[in-house]
Amino acid sequence: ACGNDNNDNATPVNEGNNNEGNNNVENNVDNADNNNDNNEGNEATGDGEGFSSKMVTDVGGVDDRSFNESAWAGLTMFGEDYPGAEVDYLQSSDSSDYAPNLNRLARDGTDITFGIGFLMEDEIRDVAGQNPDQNFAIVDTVVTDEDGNMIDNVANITFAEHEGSFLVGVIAAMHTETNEVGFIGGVESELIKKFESGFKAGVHSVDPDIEIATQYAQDFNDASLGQQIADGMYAGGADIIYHAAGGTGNGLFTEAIDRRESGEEVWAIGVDQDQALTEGEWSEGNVILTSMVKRVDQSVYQVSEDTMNGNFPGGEVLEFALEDEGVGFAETRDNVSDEAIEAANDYRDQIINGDIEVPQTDDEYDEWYDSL
Amino acid sequence: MKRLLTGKLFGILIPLIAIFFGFLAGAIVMLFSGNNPIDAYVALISGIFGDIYYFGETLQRMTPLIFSGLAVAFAFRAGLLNIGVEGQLMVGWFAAVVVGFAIELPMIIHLPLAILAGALAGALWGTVPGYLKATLEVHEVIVTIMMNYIAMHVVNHFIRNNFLESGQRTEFVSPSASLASDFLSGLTDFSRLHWGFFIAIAACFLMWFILWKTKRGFEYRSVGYNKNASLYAGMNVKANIVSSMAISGAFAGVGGAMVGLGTYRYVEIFSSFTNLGFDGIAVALLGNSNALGIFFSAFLFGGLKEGAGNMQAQAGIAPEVVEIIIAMIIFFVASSYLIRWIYSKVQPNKKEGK
Amino acid sequence: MELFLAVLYLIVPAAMIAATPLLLTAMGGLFSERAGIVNIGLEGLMVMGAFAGIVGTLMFEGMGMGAWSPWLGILFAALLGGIFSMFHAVASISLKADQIVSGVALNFLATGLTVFLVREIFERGQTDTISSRLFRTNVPLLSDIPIIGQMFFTRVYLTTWVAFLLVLVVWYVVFKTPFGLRLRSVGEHPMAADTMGINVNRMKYIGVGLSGVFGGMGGAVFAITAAGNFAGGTITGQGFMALAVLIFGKWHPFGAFGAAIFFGFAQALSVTAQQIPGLQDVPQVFMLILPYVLTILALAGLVGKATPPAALNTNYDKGSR
Amino acid sequence: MEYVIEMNGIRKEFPGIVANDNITLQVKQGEIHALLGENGAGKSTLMNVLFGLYQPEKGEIKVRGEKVNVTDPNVANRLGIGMVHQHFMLVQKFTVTENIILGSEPKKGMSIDIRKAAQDVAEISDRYGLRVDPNSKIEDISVGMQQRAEILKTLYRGANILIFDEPTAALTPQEIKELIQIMRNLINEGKSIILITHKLKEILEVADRCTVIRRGKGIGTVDVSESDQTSLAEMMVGREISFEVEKGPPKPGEAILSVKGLTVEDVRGIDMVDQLDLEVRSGEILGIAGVDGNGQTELVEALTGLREAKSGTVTLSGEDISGKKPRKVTEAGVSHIPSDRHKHGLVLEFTIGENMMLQTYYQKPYTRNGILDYGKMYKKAEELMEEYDVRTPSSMTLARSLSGGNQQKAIIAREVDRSPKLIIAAQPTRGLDVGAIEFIHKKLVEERDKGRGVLLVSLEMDEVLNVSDRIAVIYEGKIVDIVDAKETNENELGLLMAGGKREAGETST
Ligand SMILES: Nc1ncnc2c1ncn2[C@@H]1O[C@H](COP(=O)(O)OP(=O)(O)OP(=O)(O)O)[C@@H](O)[C@H]1O
Ligand SMILES: Nc1ncnc2c1ncn2[C@@H]1O[C@H](COP(=O)(O)OP(=O)(O)OP(=O)(O)O)[C@@H](O)[C@H]1O
Ligand SMILES: [Mg+2]
Ligand SMILES: [Mg+2]
Repeated sequence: ACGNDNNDNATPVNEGNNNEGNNNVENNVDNADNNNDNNEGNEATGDGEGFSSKMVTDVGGVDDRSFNESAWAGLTMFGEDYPGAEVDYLQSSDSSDYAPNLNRLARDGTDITFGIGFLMEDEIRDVAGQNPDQNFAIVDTVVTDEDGNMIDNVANITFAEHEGSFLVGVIAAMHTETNEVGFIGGVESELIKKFESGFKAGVHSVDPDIEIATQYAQDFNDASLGQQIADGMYAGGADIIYHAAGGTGNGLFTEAIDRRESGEEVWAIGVDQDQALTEGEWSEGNVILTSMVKRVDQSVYQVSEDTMNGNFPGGEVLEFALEDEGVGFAETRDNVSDEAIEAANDYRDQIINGDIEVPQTDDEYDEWYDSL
Repeated sequence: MKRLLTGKLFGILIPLIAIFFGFLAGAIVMLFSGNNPIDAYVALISGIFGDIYYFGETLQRMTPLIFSGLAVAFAFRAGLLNIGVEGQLMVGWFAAVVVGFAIELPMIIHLPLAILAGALAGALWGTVPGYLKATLEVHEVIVTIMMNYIAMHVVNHFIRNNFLESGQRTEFVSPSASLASDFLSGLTDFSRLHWGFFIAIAACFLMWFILWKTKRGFEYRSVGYNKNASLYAGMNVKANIVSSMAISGAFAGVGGAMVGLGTYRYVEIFSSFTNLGFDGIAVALLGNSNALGIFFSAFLFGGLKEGAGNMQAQAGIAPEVVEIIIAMIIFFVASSYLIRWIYSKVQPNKKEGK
Repeated sequence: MELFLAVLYLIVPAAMIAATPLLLTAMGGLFSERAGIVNIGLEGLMVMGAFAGIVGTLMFEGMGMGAWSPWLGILFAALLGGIFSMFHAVASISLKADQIVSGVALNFLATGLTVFLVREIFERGQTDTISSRLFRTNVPLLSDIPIIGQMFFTRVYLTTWVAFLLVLVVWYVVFKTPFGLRLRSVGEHPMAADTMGINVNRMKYIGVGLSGVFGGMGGAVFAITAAGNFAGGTITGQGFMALAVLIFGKWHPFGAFGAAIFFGFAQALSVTAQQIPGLQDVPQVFMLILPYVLTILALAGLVGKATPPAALNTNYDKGSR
Repeated sequence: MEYVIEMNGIRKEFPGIVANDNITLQVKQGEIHALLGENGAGKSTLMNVLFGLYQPEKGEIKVRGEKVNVTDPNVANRLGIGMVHQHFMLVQKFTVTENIILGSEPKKGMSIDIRKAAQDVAEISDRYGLRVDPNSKIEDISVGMQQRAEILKTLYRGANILIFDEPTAALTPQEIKELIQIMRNLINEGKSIILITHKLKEILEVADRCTVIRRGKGIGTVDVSESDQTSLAEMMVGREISFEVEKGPPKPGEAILSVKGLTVEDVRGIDMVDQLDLEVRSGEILGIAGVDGNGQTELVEALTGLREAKSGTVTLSGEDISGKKPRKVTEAGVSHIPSDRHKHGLVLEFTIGENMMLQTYYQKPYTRNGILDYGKMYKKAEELMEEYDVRTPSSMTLARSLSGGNQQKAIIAREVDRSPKLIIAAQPTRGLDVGAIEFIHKKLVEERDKGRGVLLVSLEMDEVLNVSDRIAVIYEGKIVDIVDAKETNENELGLLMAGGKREAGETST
């Protein structure tokens, strides 16, 4: 699923030191020096011989049907393309495993170690500090040192989830019959707020009058809770619900399937991966309208490759956005109308050329909505 | 049969045999799944002792387990089953960290104050079920289970709305409230071993001292065994129930403070239970609810969990196998009757000689 | 009024659905604890049941059982739960282990073993998603009754009503049959039962075995109706809640029924309230802790002291007194 | 020979002890055969072997001349052997009927035919004169009725050889009389009975023959008609025993305990003690006689601070102690020997040493600044054990493994040693053998002679008559009369206890 023709897709932006991301010349200069230091002595050959790229998973494990799995897919692909390179992962049973796992890889002399998930932020900071000669990368957040400066041996991989969510919001708005849609969040946090804000903005871009029900389950793992929330939202009139709630989201699919079977025309929107491939089946089709996909695989592949080639993006923030195809809506489009696809693509272009700046927080969203 | 083989030696032998059987069971599981148990166990052992870093991490891991084990055991000795250690630990963690970053004080006051805050929060969380048990005879098991959920949601609420710093967590505690130690960390090659480990050892001593050397401890144990006789002997049974739950909660709370001030130095939104408290039930019971036993069983737990990482990295064994091993060890310790029975069959002349 | 009814139409079925797995599992706990064996391992039994329920459903789907698969899956879970509970039985009955310790071990074993098996079978950390599911249905005839029908018999899972019927069956078995009398006597006074020629250990084995059967069903119903697949985190704490339900219900099937419904109701209220105008502004934390606080209040206020079976958590040893 | 039961050369070992060593017991058809021995002599063990609860290491059992192998109680039941255990084998929460039918329930379809069961029970209880209410729960009925339920259990199963293990230990005199009548009825119906009791008078009254065992060994079997109390006791203990409590005349001083207008409710809110007045003077033993359930328990609990009184005052040497907590009452100078030693008197999982310090552990020198001094505690405990002849391997032995007599001695030591002003002794000799009883009675009299007040609450008529100086009769929560122990007798007391009045003019306070 991951092509290697997009090496330079990611846009390095600098979010350190509070200057809202754009110009990063100075930092890049610094980093360039560092990268050379870091990569001395382990220059890889063409097939990756002698290079190693490994990751530490979140508690979900490499087969969580979500970003851990996606990241591992990227590494596997990298390993296939460069058979000489060594790829591997360590699974964390709970958050207390992060630090030892990261350390274990660093100690083994891994050339680049990925921490998958923003929960590993502090562990990455510490371990990177303790192993200044090793390269690290973290997915989904930006790690800075105690003074808020970027860390030279850490690359930061983030995604414009709000932009992707915006597009599925557009699709939802185009499809709703009841003029009401819903959003279910897992545990409320800055990251999940990006999904929510982007989605709401997308919906309201199409029609500011559409009602949006939102609720946080405050749990990523309680399917029955997810089902109850979805039940309430559907009963309350929403006919399309988007989730960013991990295992809790399974309850949404359950409820949607159930209502489908009893003849109601409801939809669900998946997250992170093209969820229609694995979930949402009912007797006459699939309840998943579309999914907001996040190409963690691609980002991991690319950072590995760059690092192997001596271009480790240390101290940088790589934001994989719409324009890099780092986020977007899923390939499975059987249920999406052509108009919706067209509209979504249209908005996509507007976002890419900067005509629309998608809100990421509640405040930004409120501001954005008022400006409509 | 009961008091047949209760020598000191046997008290030590049983856990060792149980551990052996536990590993044997784990080996069978590994064989079944096509792995080489010997490689796995070599990896496991070297994942604990093979590198000073891992050893440091093991000690770091066992620190909160000691506390949660002590908390469970303390209540157990007083006749109460405290399933709420999980929640008490969370509120203790939270309170300690908040005190740790919200105020400025010299270390000599600040650090103890932050730990005390953890103890008090845990104690408060323990007092509720204790009080309901003492006054209304509400079963402590239910209340403590409920209090776990309440703890998680309340703590998350405050973090989210009052103390959110970056992503999911609060800011770091100030150095004057930190248990982290460059010295210990340096000694163990950057592990997160912190001073809390020594506080945990002190806590083991404290629990032993309270229970076995103080007047109050005498009363706790007496109430734990026989409430009626304790009442007849003039003890204030209700006060003892409440205060033993408070102390149990305080142990848990300090355990949380150790993680908060030592290992992480912040508290983050709990997206699920930490399991440190639930593991405490097993640690306590494996350690036969006594301080020294808890120390060793916490070491076993911490070691197995730490070594599991290496087993995975070196031998490709799924970390769940360690959980199976732990379960089997607990089974065999609990079923020490079996071991005694086998022993008595193997050495029949010993029995006759008695 | 209309709004109120609308809310009830939403909450009541939700409460019933939420109560179902707890209720089934609590019935399991009832059998074991009535026979004198503490069962803190209900959590583990539910884990095993959830695992077996999903794996069983997938298996029967593969065998072409179609819509019957989830039902067969639940039966499979009951069977596996029963077998799995024998760990607890052997340890705490034959080997005279401390029952709480053994139950804790059961919980550890269940999580470790199921995830391990999932990895062996599916080569990943979670199972596939089942495709033949149970659906909410309207109970024929009954759902046509005004108000009541819509509240209790509309859009509910059949499993819920089966569970309710099972509560009746459990009550009958435990309180009306010779088997039940013997089971209870073993939990109250095993030596008395022994002198009456009752095989104490056999009764205890049956009690624990039934706890596995019902706990397995509880876990399976949860996994099949709500989650659709199984992973390490599918069951987190529901078993402990079921234990609470059992104690709250004073070890009586109807009491447990009331407690489970009460809890389900509180939970449904807490979820639904956030979508009800007026309650939306209440900080979410209050809604989140509502079910737990209500349970504590109910216990403190109404229910008070619950007396467990007299010989609960003691090992019966013929030679001792 | 027409023996229904023959146990020959029975040997039963427990770890570290031979409970039955080559014991022979032969029971004739239609007789009441007494089994006598000290506490721990091995009587219950022997009967448990017969009933199939224990398997003997050696020896054979014949029932009606046929050699049998009693592997479990089911076999015993089939052989027509029924046992009424020393500690009742009744499920407290079940009804009488449920307890009786347990294990062989009449069925109707799949359910228990509870109607038929109740009928059957009523029928048998009529036939043998065993009054019970088939539908009450065991926990709600008197000990006597519980015992009748126990007997019914055996009869329901068609037993014709009945074993009674200390059936009278917990009964009131009235109930004992009824039981003796019941046993006679049973014999008339052609049953045979093995009776274990420590009360020689009962043996003399109902038994035909008596087998004595001592420390696990059979001493011999005698015809009761050719024996008397002294000879039986000597056979059992191996030394002479005095049955009279030796005591000089009392030298009563001023009032130590005075109770005025005391009213105490039980859990159900019924006034179990009702406007009660009472006075115990120094240097006297005041016995409280009464049928069980007339407020004795509540009275004692109120006096010791365990239960709050509804109204009234309790003063101890002029100090008002009403409403005080148990510890304060104790400190004011009240000692309490509770009637249920396992439930209230001891922490069975504690060592015997710890148990002996259960009232004083918190005082100097055992506790200083909240810290216990175990050395001092055990030293004290060992002194006490020496002084009160508490026999155990060591002060570190768990209380659970002591015999009842030794447990009771430990409690007495603990309570008496504190030099209290008042000793409240509730059923201090329940279930003990004559040797132990002798010891305890002697202690109580000694304390009296030291000028203490003793309040003796007992259901045992003999005990009250022998030990007390004055006897207060309690009936329905009131003291109906106070008599001089020397000037009254069993009949008079029995009458008073049943609520009757004494003839005027006999008063002697
Ligand atoms: N379950 C047991 N385990 C170990 N030893 C036992 C057990 N039961 C009885 N014994 C031993 O057997 C001896 C006889 O006990 P038993 O109960 O038969 O005495 P007993 O004559 O009935 O006494 P009592 O008059 O007090 O009822 C005791 O001294 C005790 O040492
Ligand atoms: N489970 C046991 N294990 C070992 N020894 C025991 C056990 N139970 C009783 N004993 C021993 O039995 C002896 C007498 O016990 P037993 O219970 O028969 O006394 P008892 O006077 O009948 O007590 P009670 O009045 O409570 O019936 C004691 O010496 C005690 O050490
Ligand atoms: Mg006895
Ligand atoms: Mg006896």
